[in-house]
Amino acid sequence: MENHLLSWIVWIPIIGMVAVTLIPRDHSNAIKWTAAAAAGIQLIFALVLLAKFDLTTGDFQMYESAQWIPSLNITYQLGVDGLSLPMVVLTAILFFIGIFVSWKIDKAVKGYFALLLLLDTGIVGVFLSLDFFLFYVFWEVMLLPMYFLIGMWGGPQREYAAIKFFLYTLVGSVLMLIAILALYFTCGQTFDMITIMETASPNLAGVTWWGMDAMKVIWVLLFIGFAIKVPVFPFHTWLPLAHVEAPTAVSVILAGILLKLGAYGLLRVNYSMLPDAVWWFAGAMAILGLINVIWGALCALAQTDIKKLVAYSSINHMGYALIGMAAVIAAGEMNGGNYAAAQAGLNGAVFQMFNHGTISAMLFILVGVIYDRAHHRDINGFGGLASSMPIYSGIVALAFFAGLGLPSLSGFVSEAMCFLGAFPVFRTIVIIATLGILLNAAYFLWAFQRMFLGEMNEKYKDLPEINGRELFTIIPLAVITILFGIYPWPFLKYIGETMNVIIDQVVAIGSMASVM
Amino acid sequence: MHSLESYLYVSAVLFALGLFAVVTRRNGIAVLMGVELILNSANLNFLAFARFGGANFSGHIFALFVIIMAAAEAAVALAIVINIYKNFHSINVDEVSALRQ
Amino acid sequence: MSNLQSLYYYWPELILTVTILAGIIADLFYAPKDSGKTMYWILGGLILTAFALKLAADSPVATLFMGSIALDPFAWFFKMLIIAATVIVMLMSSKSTELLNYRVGEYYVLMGIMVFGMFLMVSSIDMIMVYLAIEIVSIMSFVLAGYLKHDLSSNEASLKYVIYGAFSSGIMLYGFSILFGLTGTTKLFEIGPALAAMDSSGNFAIMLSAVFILAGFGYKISAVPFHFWTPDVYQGSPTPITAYLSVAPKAAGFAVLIRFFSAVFGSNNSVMAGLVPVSDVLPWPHILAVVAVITMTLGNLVAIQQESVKRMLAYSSIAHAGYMLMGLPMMSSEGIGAVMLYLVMYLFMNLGAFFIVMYVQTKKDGETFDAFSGLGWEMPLVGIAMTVFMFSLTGIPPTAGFIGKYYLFAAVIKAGPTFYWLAFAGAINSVISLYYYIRVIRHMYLIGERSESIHVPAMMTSILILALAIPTVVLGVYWTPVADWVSNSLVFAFPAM
Amino acid sequence: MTENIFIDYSILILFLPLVSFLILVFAGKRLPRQGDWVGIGAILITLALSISMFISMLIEYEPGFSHEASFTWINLSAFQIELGFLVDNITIIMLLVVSLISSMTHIFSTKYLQGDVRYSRYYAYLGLFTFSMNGIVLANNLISLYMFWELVGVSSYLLIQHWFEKDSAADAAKKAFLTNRVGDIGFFIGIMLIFSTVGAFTYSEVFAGVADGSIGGTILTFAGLGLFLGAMGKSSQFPLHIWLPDAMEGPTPVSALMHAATMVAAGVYMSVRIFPLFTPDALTVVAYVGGFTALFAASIAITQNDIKKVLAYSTVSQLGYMILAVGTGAYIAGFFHLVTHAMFKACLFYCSGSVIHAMHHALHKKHDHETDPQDMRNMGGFKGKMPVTYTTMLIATLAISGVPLFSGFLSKDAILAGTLSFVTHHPEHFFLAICGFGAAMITAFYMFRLIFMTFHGEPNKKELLKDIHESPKAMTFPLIILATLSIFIFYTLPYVNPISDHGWFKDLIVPQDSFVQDSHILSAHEIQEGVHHAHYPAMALSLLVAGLGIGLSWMMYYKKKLSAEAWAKKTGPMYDLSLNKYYFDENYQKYLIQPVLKLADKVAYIDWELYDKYFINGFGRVTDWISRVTGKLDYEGIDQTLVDGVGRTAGKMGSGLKQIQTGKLQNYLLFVLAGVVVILVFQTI
Repeated sequence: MENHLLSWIVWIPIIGMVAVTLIPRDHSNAIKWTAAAAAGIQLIFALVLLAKFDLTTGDFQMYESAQWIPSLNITYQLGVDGLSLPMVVLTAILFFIGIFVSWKIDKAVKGYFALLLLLDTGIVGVFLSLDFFLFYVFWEVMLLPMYFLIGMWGGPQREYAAIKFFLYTLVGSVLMLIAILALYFTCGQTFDMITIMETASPNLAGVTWWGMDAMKVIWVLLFIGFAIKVPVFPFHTWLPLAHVEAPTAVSVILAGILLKLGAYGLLRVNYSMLPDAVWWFAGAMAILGLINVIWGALCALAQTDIKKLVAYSSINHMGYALIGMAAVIAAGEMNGGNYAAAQAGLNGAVFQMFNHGTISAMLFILVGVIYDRAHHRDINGFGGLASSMPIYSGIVALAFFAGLGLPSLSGFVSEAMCFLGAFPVFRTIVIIATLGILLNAAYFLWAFQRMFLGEMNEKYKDLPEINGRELFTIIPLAVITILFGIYPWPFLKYIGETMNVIIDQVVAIGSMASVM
Repeated sequence: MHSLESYLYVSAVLFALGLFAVVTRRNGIAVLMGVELILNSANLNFLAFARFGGANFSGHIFALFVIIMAAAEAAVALAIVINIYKNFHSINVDEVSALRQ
Repeated sequence: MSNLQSLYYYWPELILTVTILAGIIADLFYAPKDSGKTMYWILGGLILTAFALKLAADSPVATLFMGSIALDPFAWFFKMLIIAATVIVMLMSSKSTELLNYRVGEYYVLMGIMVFGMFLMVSSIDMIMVYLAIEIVSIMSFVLAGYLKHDLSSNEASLKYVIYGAFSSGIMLYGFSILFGLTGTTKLFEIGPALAAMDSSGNFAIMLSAVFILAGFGYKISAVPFHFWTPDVYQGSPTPITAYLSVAPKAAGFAVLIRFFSAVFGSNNSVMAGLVPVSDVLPWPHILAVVAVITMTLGNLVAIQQESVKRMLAYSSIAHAGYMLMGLPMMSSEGIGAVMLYLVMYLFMNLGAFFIVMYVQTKKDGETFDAFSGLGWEMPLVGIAMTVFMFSLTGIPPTAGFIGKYYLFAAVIKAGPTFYWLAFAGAINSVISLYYYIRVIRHMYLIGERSESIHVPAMMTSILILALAIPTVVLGVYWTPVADWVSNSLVFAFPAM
Repeated sequence: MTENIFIDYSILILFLPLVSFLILVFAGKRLPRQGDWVGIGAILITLALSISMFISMLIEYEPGFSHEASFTWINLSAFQIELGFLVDNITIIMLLVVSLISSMTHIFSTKYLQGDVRYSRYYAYLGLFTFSMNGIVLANNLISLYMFWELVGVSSYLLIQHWFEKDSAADAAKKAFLTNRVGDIGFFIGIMLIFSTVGAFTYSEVFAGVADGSIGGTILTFAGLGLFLGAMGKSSQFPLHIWLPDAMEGPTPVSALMHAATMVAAGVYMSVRIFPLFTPDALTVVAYVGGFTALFAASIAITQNDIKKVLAYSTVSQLGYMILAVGTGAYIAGFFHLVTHAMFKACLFYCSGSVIHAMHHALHKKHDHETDPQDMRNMGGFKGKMPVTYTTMLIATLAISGVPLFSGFLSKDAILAGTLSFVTHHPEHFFLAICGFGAAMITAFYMFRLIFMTFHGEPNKKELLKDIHESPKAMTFPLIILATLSIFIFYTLPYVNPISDHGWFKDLIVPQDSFVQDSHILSAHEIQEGVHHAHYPAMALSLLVAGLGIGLSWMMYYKKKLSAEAWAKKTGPMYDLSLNKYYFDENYQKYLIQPVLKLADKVAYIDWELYDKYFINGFGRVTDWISRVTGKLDYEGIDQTLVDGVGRTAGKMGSGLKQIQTGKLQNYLLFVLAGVVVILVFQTI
């Protein structure tokens, strides 16, 4: 247990899944509680991990390794560092909450929770695996449950949404597979991510394929794979559909965690393994981030379906994270070695990932709450709800303000850090991006006004107020949002060291001045 | 006159005829006969090469085997054709297309 | 090795022969209705043969019957594979309702003979043997394809098959004859050097023969453009046979293809040295690569259009032939190994898929996608198994199919940038293939209302399903045994010269 | 607790209101009297603390007095953010002002909002506001300044939409927040410019950075202007002034507290704080913005009939004054005016509140829900009915009009003096002087217009009059306090000369030299000198203009010698413009907001209807199409003509074309040949 903590965190959901599948399909409550138990135990272990985590180092900890397929040097390797730790904890929290969010599911309960738990393992596995093959396997394992969860329990367009999500992601991951193989063979036939991090750049330096820099080719292949998940601008159209069609809990997990997988991959793989190319691509990434911010915000502004609005807001929020990531090159020589900016940007990006995880989760849960009551999501169809459901609207107000980056709520800190980090390098881009803040406020407040203020809509005079279960799912997230907004250090102290490691990798390359 | 080429030419012509028959004939039997032509053109080659390519009997052996096989094949094929005729009342390969979707 | 000596190492095949004869005789004593019992004879015989092979596993690597049969792990691997496939298919057949109103004694016997033929195919190193083996297998499959005498589509299938098969083997034979003419020998390992020694005058002849021969093999593994018989035959034949054709003869075909091309057009001292073009007019690797891409693409694209799951699987099996061909161009040990490994994985997932199609046919008397609607709710086991097979065929981890694909891609990528485009084509194709595989799942779960009544298949059927589904998953997680087996089997026999 | 008593106090002052906010939000409804006493208690303690701080400041009487305390908020080796408190004389005075006005509001509201639906919510938000306002005051760095800055925005958002059932209120709230956000973007860009160059946020470090030239030139100018943009948003300076008048949708006490006295002054306070980093160019811009706003807003106030709108625009114009002072370098005067203005403007708002309250009740009695209780045209002759309100309002009006013996006179005079001296240094900027004095005159005019229309003459509905009553003690008490605090003496002590520019204030708040490396920037001393010299001329002028204004309105609205209507006609278009606030809202709607919304729709359309439907799904469709075609070619074999052709050459038309349908074996075989040929060709190439 001690030294297999990570394995436990990864596999507990599977155990839960097996347990669930063994329960006869008509004992739906037993099924739900079993699932809840599995998620709960996972959460507890995640917290234990948090407690055991050593803040003083940015390297991998709780390292586990076991032979798997010796003939290919595939090993079962797990490890956690400051980058994956918050993501794992977030996952644990959101799945635990997600179980309760989906308490009302009545169709094929068994299958639903089994798939949910399978998804859980897939996600945590991706975050914790240090073997590229394992990483890829977990990455793909997520596809099947997502397909079914959207396709079977989703809204009217669920099939379309599901298959679209599936195809999109698969395109990304096959390209990723090729890139992984290329790395495998260029790095002495190993899948050990740590080894690859060390050997990739030297081995690939100067290699060219069809006149292109091998490093860049691989980088782009991987980038596309991850960008689809993030989602970065041109690859984003699966997201609104999937978010809108998916059942609440799945939207929560989609927005809360799956999008983070993309960003996580970028940092874990692209940044750590091929830092050279970061120098070449950072600018493009900042611009893509900018487009995400503005495009997402404008689209959100135009929505009349509240869930779709929230979905687009995710695109907009991940844009900030991208800008923050691009800031890493600020630490380079030719950018005046502004290490502070790099730190701000990278930490900000990861913090933004986490915050978006909690905030968008809140938003989706809240949307689910109103949808359960009114059975529609048309913003203009409401009005004056603040009078009929004061508590609910209060919480929504909090969530919206968190979403529009109000200081003293976590979203602000991370956005500010992203901007502060990127500003020295990408001045114009950041200045334009600040418009995003305004648009954020615009679409959230406008939606809030249309739904909650003004004359009360008689139709909804006596909607039941938000109930205990729903509050139970919301409050933890709200608390996190507020705490980290007031005092972010408890979060940042976990990731800081690791971010420094990544920055150093990139800077080390940058100062070699060999590249561009 | 008894040169290798002449045999080869003959077999080539046989081969071509066989192909032609297979491609253009509508009658199942005829198509099979075309196949036989092809096989025999090959046989002719084997023999010719064996005869002119030095004292090596594998050519002849090959030919013998081919003949046997051809016979077996023909037997099966004809059985099938007969069966077809029973069911379709035609051995016109065009009309045998229950599988058209 | 002289013939008599050879016999000593040949006793697995001898057992097989005896089995077949025993089967024929036994069948004489059965009444039509229970002539199905013949299966147990053949089955037993096959298992005996398997044991015999197991015992003979450590027999020396040698060539038998004066260098016309190879006795090597490579052949051994395929023999095992073929027996496995045959056993499974026989069990499937025993559950098939299509065959009910026929006397099925011969059916099993024919399969036995076919196994023998395939044994020859995978081990023959003499053109005569190659031809004989292929012909034996073909003729048996003609009959089996047309086994449903009163079923029109089955008839048509057999007719198309026979004409097609005869035709292409004729073409191949013509190629052989030219090759023989050029080199004056029928022994594959003498042809290679002889060709290598020739000047460029014979290029066109070589080319011609090579292509003709390729046509012959291509037809066996149903590679584009020699695949046209596949859909109709697969759809027309009884489903077990379709499954069988899609696995066993294909495997044998690959075996003989690998052996032939590496021996004849490869450098003669080692297969691993890769295909060395006998002259610059024969860019083998690229031809095979192109064929591979065309095959997989076409198979996938056309599969999308199908309304019948059985026919869809037929096209998908073409696509898979394409994937496997990806392993050949570089003729590296990785490439060949990948193909062999893929065949193992393919055995389980493809037979599984076909078995479920057959089962659905019997239960819902239909093989179209609509027949599958709501299946997942009605028959959970079948649904889940089919889902597994579909994902595996798509090549999504953690399933056997992914591992197979993985090895193929790895082999291609390892060969260096020259063939990256091949890998890309493969990758994109597996995305396309998702299109139609997922469609089955969609019908099973998303379309059609869920029935409350649950149907559980019969004991035997369930076991068979699991026996196919479980390996499909397990091999996707832990496949070291297979990998080792494959790498041990990459040993080829060469006549002492 | 820290070692410094001032810091401890300020910590308490900061967090007490927050505590009351939390209590009220979560338990407000369940408490007796909906827990307003919690809020009142908290704020009164705060007030006591600030008073004690104030007193100790007076005792120390030390201009350079300042304490600072900060803690590390984020510390990633290189990237660090320190947050903290800065307590100096300015802070202490500001704290006093905030807590004073705030507590007045708390008391006033007990009656004014009696029986309101969201009574406890209201008090909760007041707490939140006080908290964040004090945060702004105490901040010693730009980051926490920015954070509290936005929090203030939120509390104003929440309080403006207190009666959110009214769409106008909801709109106003949104408008206020978004307009502020526009400013805040500038603010944040400013912060980023400073951080990227100086690498720190605390005032002291930033000033140090400015001093050692690590930031300077255009960058600094832009940084300054960026921050100032934030100030413009909060202090509703032209062209971001649009939100303040609408904010009057909120309850009147709120208007008094936030939109008159304190919150809107935050912009000024901030400019005062960061004054030393403004470059001359930046200052010029600031000055013009302020001056223009002062005049511009005043010109609108003239024609408004809604009593609160008049006050709102006058607030805007007064804020313009303060900004003008900052721009002209006499920023101390600006701050001085901030303080005095806080008192009398709050007073004015409470008075208007008391009047509206009375009107409301009167109309209620009459069951008259048509007449607008805020429209001055429906008022008149309340003088006798509500004496306290009248006298206090008169005092406040005198103060704002800059009549001697009242606080407004001192501060306004100081500003005008500053402007005058600035203009004498830079004659090219004479326009600023015009703004200053012009605004002074107009102010005097419209303020007395308000007085006369409300308290003199008689209402058009006479019967109303008998139902007008003085407001209850809880409401009049604050009036008296604030009116009293509008007397000069409180600012000139220890001197009692009503026209001197001396006093504890001037002694304790001494201007700081600018840190900007620039030859022709005036030192603080020079500025003071200039102001001092301009003192008497400015006074004379200002008295003159004030007198003019008062006289004019006396003629017009008291004596009715001049008819306002006639003048309105005379100045037709001008009058229209002023009455309609120069059509600003309309134009913003037309040229800013609508286009953005349209753009948004377009983008969403492109994203969803075009990009996704056609491009992304295009892949699917193309694949599908290709597969269809290949399917045909593949299954139906090759195109008939080919087979057909072969057939013809073979002279075998036997079964004719009809039979040459698809699915035929030969087609396949032909295809095989084709394949073979293709490969042959491929090889020979």
